[in-house]
Amino acid sequence: MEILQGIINNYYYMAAIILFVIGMHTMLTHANMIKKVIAMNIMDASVFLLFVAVGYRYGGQAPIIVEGADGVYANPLPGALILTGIVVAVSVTAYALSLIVKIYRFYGTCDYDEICELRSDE
Amino acid sequence: MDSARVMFLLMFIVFFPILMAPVIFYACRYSVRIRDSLAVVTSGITFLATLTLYPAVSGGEVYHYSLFEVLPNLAISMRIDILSFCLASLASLVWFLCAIYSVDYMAKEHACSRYYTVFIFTLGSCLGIFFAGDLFTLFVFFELMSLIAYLLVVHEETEEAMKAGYKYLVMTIIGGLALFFGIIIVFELGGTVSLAAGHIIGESSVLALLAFICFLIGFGMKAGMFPLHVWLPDAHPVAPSPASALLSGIMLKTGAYGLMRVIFHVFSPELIKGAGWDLILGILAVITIMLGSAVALTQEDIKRRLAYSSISQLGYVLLGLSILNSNAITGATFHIFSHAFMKSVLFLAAGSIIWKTGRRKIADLKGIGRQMPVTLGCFSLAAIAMIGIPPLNGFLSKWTLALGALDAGMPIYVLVLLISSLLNALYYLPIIIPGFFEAPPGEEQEEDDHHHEIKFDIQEATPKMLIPVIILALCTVFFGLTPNNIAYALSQLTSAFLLGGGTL
Amino acid sequence: MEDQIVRMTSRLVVPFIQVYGIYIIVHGHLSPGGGFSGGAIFGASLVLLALSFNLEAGMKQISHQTASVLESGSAIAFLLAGMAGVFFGGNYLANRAAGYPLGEAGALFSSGAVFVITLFLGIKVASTIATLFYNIIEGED
Amino acid sequence: MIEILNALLLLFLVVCAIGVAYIRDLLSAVILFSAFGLIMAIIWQQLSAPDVAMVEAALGTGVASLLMIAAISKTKRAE
Amino acid sequence: MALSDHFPALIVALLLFSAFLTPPVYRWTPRFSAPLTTFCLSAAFLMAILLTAEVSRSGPLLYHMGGWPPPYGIELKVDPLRSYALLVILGVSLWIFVYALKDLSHELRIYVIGWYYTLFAILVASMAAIALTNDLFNLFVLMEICTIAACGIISIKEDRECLEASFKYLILSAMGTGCYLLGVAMLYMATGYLNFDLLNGALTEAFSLYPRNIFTAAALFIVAFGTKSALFPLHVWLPDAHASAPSPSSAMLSGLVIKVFAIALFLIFYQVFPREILNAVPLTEIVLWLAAAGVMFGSIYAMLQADLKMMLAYSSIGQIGFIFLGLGLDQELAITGGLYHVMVHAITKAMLFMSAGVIIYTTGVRKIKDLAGIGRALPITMLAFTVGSASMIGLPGTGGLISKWYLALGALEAGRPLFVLVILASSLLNAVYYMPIIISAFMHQGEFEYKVRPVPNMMKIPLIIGALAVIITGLLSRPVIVMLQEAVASML
Repeated sequence: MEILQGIINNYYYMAAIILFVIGMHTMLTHANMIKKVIAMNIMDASVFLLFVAVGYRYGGQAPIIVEGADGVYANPLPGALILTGIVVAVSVTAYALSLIVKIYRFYGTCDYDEICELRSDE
Repeated sequence: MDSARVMFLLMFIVFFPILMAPVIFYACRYSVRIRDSLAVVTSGITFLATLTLYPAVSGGEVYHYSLFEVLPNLAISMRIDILSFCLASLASLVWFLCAIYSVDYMAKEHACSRYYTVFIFTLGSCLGIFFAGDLFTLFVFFELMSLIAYLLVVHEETEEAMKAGYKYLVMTIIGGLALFFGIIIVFELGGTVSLAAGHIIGESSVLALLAFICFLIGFGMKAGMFPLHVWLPDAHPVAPSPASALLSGIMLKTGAYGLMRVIFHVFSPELIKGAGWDLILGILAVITIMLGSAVALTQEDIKRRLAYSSISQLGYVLLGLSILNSNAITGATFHIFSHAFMKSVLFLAAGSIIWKTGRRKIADLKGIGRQMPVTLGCFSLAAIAMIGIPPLNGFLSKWTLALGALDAGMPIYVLVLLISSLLNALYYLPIIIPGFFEAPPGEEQEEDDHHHEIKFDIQEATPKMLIPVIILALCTVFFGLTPNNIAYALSQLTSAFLLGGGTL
Repeated sequence: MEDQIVRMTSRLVVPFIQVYGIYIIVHGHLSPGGGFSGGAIFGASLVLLALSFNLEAGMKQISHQTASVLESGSAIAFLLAGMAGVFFGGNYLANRAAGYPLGEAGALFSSGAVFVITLFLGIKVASTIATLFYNIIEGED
Repeated sequence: MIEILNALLLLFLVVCAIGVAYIRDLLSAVILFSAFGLIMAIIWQQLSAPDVAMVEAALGTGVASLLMIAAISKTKRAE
Repeated sequence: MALSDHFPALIVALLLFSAFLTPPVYRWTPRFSAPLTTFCLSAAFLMAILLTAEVSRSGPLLYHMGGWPPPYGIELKVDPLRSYALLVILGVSLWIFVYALKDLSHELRIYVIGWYYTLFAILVASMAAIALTNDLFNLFVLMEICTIAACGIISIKEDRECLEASFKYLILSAMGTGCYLLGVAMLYMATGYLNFDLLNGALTEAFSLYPRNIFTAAALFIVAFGTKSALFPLHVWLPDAHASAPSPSSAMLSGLVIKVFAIALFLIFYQVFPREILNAVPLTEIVLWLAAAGVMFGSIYAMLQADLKMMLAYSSIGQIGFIFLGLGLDQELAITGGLYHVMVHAITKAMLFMSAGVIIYTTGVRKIKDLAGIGRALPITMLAFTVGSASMIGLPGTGGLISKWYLALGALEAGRPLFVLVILASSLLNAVYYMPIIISAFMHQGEFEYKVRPVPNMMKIPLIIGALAVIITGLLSRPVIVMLQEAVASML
């Protein structure tokens, strides 16, 4: 019961960890390279979710200074960091995708296992 | 002698040959003669410079110089005492004579510039071993010499040489790693590896035993100790003969020298005896002696037979080290001298024969004494010394060793020495006797026609090859006639010096 | 994609998207947004053009070459803007210490270096997205 | 009430992620991924991080999906 | 403030500046771009030297980007260890770049060379920044930049092996990054800080509250950095990536990139985690065994390779094991040895890859068995190769011996002679696969006399410098070792 309570209280964290595991599992087990890239994004996003959830304060407002708002804000620092993190993740995605397009040009497939077979046949 | 001068001489002796090596390498572009004479002159100068150190050490003085620190508490340092002097003068003498011998011998060979460069370079690094002031420096020079000597081993570049060389290289690296391990343990236990410190490890422990075994592997490998001798009978015969003479005559001794340093400076004789480690060394030495002699009997190739003989002879030195008393150390040190002279003569003489006639098989050497009486005469002299016939130096060293064994109450070692001498006789005499008294294989038929008339058709090797052999053969006689010769006196000094804990 | 509806819609929508992108870039210090998101929106509008019409239409707005020059140019400008801090006695990327006027809190030009940097960042992101898209879509080189 | 909405959104996220793993059609996977990203943006809005939500919507979902679609158009659609 | 106070930021900014300036310059006048990058790299190196002098004179230096102090701003820190890493990174990359100038024209198509310079500068900048940064999240961003740039200098060759290898590298290191970020999130959850020093202060207290978070974070860091620096079971991406890349890239990747992540792990373990956390769980023990396994398997795999660059790449896996061995032994001398090995291996392996590059440039040969007799045609190259191999084996007079000496000493000090045997066994294995190459190169006859292109001076001189550097690291190592030992002692 205590564990259940813990899970309910921390459901953001739990969801983030579940997503992380799903993402990593998909990334490492699926042979299709585009699938790997999507999974990589899911994995990254889950960690970002964890970060933002850490910075969140219950009932806190968005950290924007507006006239007349009272003092309780969510911690803006994780937000600022995650912003950078998302950009980094997107740039990795873009780079990976351009690699995939080029690899496809050489091998005619996006399937990593098939590529390995093709290479070992040589 | 003042300290600065000794230091200069030490540096000069070690680094002059090393620096001359590249000079020789470039000299060969201009003239073969310059290259050859440079090699001879370099080794000669080194020999003379070494001799000048005699007054500095004859009274048992020790000079120690720290050059620079590679790591904290770990310096490159130089040191000279009576033992270093003995080995250094011996090494540079043999090197000098081999250099003279090489001039004509190598004229037929290829890649001579490489040969001479390496030849002189190894001289420097070998002397570096003898003058090393701490184990680390010793290790550096030891590895340097061993690795560079690879080029001497594989000089012929035949497939056989390459194989032997590879074996040599792998064993060298194993030995080097073992030494490295040993030195590290010593450093860990004692905080220093300097030979100036006296007994670095004072008490027996598992790590200390491990260190001892590592040193035994590292130096014993070089000295051809059983069971690490496997590289030796392959590597020594394939090298050109002067290089074989050096490998067997001098470079093997670096292993024995290292063991001496370890026994007397890192550990102490009392510790070794107290912990019973001398027994390990003793047993290995006995096996080495017997095995070397026995296998030598079965060899057909003359240089291989000599190489196996080297294994058994180095066993004597190790035996002396394991007995660890005054007479035994004297005998071991003196045997280093004796064996250097004897084995150099044997290899150089065998080299002359091979050079002149191209015959390597012992069966083919019948009647060679008629063609090359002086060479074979010298060979016989050295072989007889090897067997231990009295007026020669081999007898003196065996006698001293036997005295040491008796002093220590180990008559079994005397028996080992006797059996080994017998075996020596068994494998040397079949070279000498047919060499003088039988007809060459091709001439037997002819001989019947001439009614057993012994024909001398003298075709000796060139004087440059003959003179070093003669000088070395004379040394075996000279240093054996009486116990009052300089080599024996030096050995006695060394023994007293080492057992006295660094003072006379 | 020769679809009239898509073309019309995107032709209508693209200017708004671009204005919105610029708005987000310049208001980065006041409200949510900034160089990254605004640049991405602006860049996406270019990509939308290229997708709904064809590559040439997108290229007409900003060619591959211009995009890559803008890319490196804005990055250099960013670095130089940071250098101003060093020249005027503050730390690298310093704001007030570098003598940027801060203005009044809540006004558009009230953040000194942040505004400059966000602007360059927006240009950088937009042009990078354009180049990336061209790179993937253009095929052989 | 809002808690339940958040929990549902999170559940939807997980479903999307699993869907991405199982769908064989890459284009559908990308569409699911952009759904994932947009829901993520909503969650971040709920967590009072509007700027992150904005960037996620524009970059993490918009541009990334765009690039993925471009890549798929250049390669194969089926896994 | 004096200009020299800004050096930590300026080094990175200058390199990035050169990176972004190169593409337009290359398009405009290709001649200028190489001198430009060389100039920026040398200027950065010079700054690093001055910085090191400054740090050794007046102690650690903190630099706040934009004047914002932590926990809000990014903090750069220069202490002796970081300045050492900085010097190694900038010095070795400048040296490799000089070599690359000539080699690239052979391996790459002409119009991507400008991009190569850009990627190279970004890579160096990110590595320098990794060594400097004092902030976990900033480290994450820099690691990603570093990875992309590293993949970039592999895939820029655009042949099928390179593309495939860099994709594999990218995906696996994305996994590593994910793990790292999760670990950072765990620490942030427990303490609310990301700055190294603040974390260090706060972790002791947090440890009693959230021990699991912190252990998980540490374990995730090991996985993350283990992947990025090819610690044994996570090394699968390395051989392909390092072997297929253009030779300067291989030198860069094997020489520096994997080391940088190892250094980052060192920094995190000893500057972020307080001692009692490290003592409470056998984390270093895990690293120790993995490193030992890596040392052995790397050498064994290397023996089985037929391709020269593949062999060198596998050898890197073994050598990175030495660096992690220092961390795993968790003992002052061993860490010193491991850190010293960073420099030694950076120089040595870079030089070996360079000589492999020269061999490929002049003869086009890649297979080990085709190298017979090449020593007669390329004496200087093969002599450099010999010196490098000697250092790999750990022969006296080379840097390899020094680092092995310290590692072995540390193992003995920690009471674990077994790992000394691992070191020795690996040296022997190294000998067994390096020696035959050298022997056959110098001793056997080959048919190279006719088809060898002359070696350009621009390739020869870096090789000679490298060989000298290997010997210098072996003989004049004392100041560096003393400096490292002090730095390590102050960290422990």
